[in-house]
Amino acid sequence: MELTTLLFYFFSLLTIGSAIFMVFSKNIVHAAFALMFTLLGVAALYVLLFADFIAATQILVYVGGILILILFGVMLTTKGFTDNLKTLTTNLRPVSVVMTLVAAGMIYVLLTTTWPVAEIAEPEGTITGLGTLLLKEYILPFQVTGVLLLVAIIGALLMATKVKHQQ
Amino acid sequence: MENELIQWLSQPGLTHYLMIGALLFCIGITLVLTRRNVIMILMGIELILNSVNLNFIAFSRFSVITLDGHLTALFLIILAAAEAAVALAIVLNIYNRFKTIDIDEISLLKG
Amino acid sequence: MVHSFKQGWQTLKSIFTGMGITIRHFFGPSVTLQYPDERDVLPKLARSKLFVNIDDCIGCNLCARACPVNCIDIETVKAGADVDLGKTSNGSQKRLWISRFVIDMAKCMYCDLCTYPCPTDCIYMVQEYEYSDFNRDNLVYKFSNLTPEKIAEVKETARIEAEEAEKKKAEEAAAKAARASKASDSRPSSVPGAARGIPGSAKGIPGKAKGIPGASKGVPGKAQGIPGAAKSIPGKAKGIPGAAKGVPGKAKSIPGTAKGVPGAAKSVPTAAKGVPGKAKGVPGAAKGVPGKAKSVPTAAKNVPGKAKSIPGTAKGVPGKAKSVPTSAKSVPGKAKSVPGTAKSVPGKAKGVPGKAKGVPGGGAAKVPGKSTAKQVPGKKPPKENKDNNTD
Amino acid sequence: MTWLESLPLAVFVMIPLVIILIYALFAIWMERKVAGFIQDRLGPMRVGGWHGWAQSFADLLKLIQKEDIIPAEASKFLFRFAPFLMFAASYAAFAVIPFSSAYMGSNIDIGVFYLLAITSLLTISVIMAGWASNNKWSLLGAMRTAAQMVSYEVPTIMAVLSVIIVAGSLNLMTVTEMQSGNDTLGFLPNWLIFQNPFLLVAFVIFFISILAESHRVPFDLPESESELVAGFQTEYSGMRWAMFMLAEYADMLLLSLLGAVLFFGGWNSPFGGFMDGPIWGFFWFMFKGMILVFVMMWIRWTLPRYRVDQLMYLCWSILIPLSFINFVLIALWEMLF
Repeated sequence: MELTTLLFYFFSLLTIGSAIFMVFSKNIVHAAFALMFTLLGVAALYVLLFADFIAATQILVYVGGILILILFGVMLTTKGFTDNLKTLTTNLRPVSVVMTLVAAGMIYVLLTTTWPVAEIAEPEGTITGLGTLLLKEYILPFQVTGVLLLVAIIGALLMATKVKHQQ
Repeated sequence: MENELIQWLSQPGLTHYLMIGALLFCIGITLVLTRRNVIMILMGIELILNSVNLNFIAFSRFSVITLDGHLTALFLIILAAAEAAVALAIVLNIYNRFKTIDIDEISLLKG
Repeated sequence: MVHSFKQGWQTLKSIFTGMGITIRHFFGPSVTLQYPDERDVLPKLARSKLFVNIDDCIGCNLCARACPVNCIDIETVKAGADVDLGKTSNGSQKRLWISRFVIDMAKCMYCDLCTYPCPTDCIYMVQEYEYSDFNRDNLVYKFSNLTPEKIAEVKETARIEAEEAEKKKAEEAAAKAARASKASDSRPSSVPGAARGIPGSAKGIPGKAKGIPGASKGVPGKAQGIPGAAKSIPGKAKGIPGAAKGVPGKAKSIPGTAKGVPGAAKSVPTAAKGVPGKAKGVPGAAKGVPGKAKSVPTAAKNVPGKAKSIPGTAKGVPGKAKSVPTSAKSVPGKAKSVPGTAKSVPGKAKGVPGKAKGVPGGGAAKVPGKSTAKQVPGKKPPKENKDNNTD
Repeated sequence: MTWLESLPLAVFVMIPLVIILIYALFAIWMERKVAGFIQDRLGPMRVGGWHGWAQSFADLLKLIQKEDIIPAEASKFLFRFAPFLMFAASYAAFAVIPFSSAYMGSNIDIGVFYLLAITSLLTISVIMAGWASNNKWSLLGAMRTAAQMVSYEVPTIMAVLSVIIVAGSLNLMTVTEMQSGNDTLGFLPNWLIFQNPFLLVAFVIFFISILAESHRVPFDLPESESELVAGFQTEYSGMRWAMFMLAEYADMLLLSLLGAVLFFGGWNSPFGGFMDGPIWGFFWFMFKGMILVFVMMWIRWTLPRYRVDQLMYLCWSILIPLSFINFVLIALWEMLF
């Protein structure tokens, strides 16, 4: 077996395993750290798919940004330590049974479908192509995302400061 | 038969990645459905977005369309960031108003 | 806007100023001393560890008294009359064996007060400051250079001598009492008054001292008082030996002490004065107080012999205060009042005698004077001397 | 394909580890010496003879012997895992640092972007350590650190981006190579910092930001002893604590080396062709990095600590706007010249 294959299985296991841990974890902070492992595993899978830039973005944005935001959210909305961080789980059994069935169905579909796979040579790096695409064909979505981000930041700031005024 | 299975296992292809994506998606949905904590639901949504991204990248890797999948994933990540920022601001507002972030108790229609 | 730029510029400027200062120190010389390898030179008068040049020590106990924390402990033993301990480097005659000279440096507070009173400059601070130890006992420094056997021997000699002196005095006192009773029938009642007069004369007029001895019933008790006097006035030792000569049997022991303790000489006379009158009265009192009764009679017997010895001492001794206690012993009642005065005014011997006077009369009968009563009969006096010394 | 790249993979990837370990031993000693000299002292003098050079070894020996204590109420797995995650994050980032013209862990195109991404794991590991300790000082320190590092990532990235638009590549090897030669103004080395006046400002921003990112004084709020005991490290002892220290020093070196690559020509000799070559390149590179490290130490023993609000004010109200303006100006300069 090749090293990449081993790595693939390792990171798949890491991804799925910590995701399942999230479902059964009672502690929200533990769940958040499990999410970190999931995100890292996904980033590793991106690397295995030759998407290095996306992988780095995944780590930078998800792990370095969103996850920290989530952790801050947890810390700000609960009062401190372990005991207060328990979360309720409802309908866990029926939902997990149903979702297992759904997953089985999806996997069945995936396995029985013949995908039009084109085996391309390993790219040398995606960053040049991405840059060109972004500034040519995708210039409009790029700009729109920029505006969206700006709006989101302003909106979030506004909401956060509003909270202060109410207090 | 066995050889085929080993062969199939030892060469991770599109299907493998899609399967992982599917599993992640299901787990994300489970989280969203079972948890009553808003932040946990947010985390479930992040999982779902990740599974979608994984699918995009996988298709982009194994099919003729090369980098468009990457770009879509990139935009998705940016969207997720914006979504998380706004969602957490909302969660903080909710917490300030209701002193809880249990989604079952936030059932007032009128502010 | 302009203001914030100004502020920013000032911040940057102050940061660079500060960094300039630190970099200058970075390249500047260091002030550290690599301690165990290099040491600072101590100032001349640095106070660190105490040292005693035991060859020069005369055992006067002044340092121990000066010490505010009582970290110095000295024990001395009188040397026999025939023993020459040599002289100190500044010419003082040594008269005491120093059986114990201990300084507890753990207690010492480095005030340096002990070094000033030393008449021979034998105790001083040395420039050694590294003597920390894991065991507190190791901080107790012993300076006496006598071996334990030597100390035991010396002590034994001193004890014997003291006893003999006591006996002598007792005999003297007895003789005098006998004489006095014959001569002065009129006196008995007026004892107190006589007491006063006599001490005064004793001081000023050596010649009178001699006469007084006859009265000195209290001699045995004096043994104790004498040592105390010895401390304060080393130089006056001379007179006492002379007194020693005259005392027959027991006289020996007393002279022995007398040599070491010049001051004691004086004390004896004082007591003597009061005694004559009392001699008579005392016996009577003796009856009333069992414990004391014994002592007094004894003294009475010895009186005759003592007369001689006491006068000799009377001459030179400034520190009378000490003497008073001595007399007190012979007369139970006096013991208490007199010692107190003795302590406070060592140099003022004169005043003390006066007090001595009052005591004899009523005091004797009323106050058994625990300590004195016991000591008088016994041969213990030599030991008691030591105790007094360490006070 | 140089001779270095033909080494077995395990040895090849271990090279930065060796460098980090030696550097950490040296830097701990150096930190104490610098502190000593600046305060007119001598610093450690006794272990090992000349100027106490073996002090770090003695410290290490002591740390190894220490008891490994885990608080009873701690979250055990996360508590154990955090120091290793932190060091792994620091170490992983060294993959894209060009130590010399002959050695670079991984010559990938996204180089500096990967570096910035992977160092954001540091923030997570700090939160992990702080929360898992189940100690209020740790948690407060961790939250402060997280806030500080997330905030200062923005000016850092902007400063790095400013360099990138001048250099035109994310690959640090390419960035270094384009700084070879000796022709700026005829006598200065061809380093980026001399090429564009606004890059000087970018460097100042970058340096302040990396001070904050590696939580050095004056931005060492996560460990501010007077208020938070030792921040997120409070509950750690022995080798786990040593891992944190190692990671911290590695982070310091990493960011200093990044600064050396981006602004001071990486492994290029300051004398043009003189004293050039892979070995000399490595020497010059480490030399430049160590000078930046020294400046960090120098600042540490000069300036007092910022308050939390001042720290955030400095970042959000001064550095970020300044870095954006600077970014635009640099882009303009590049367009015009």
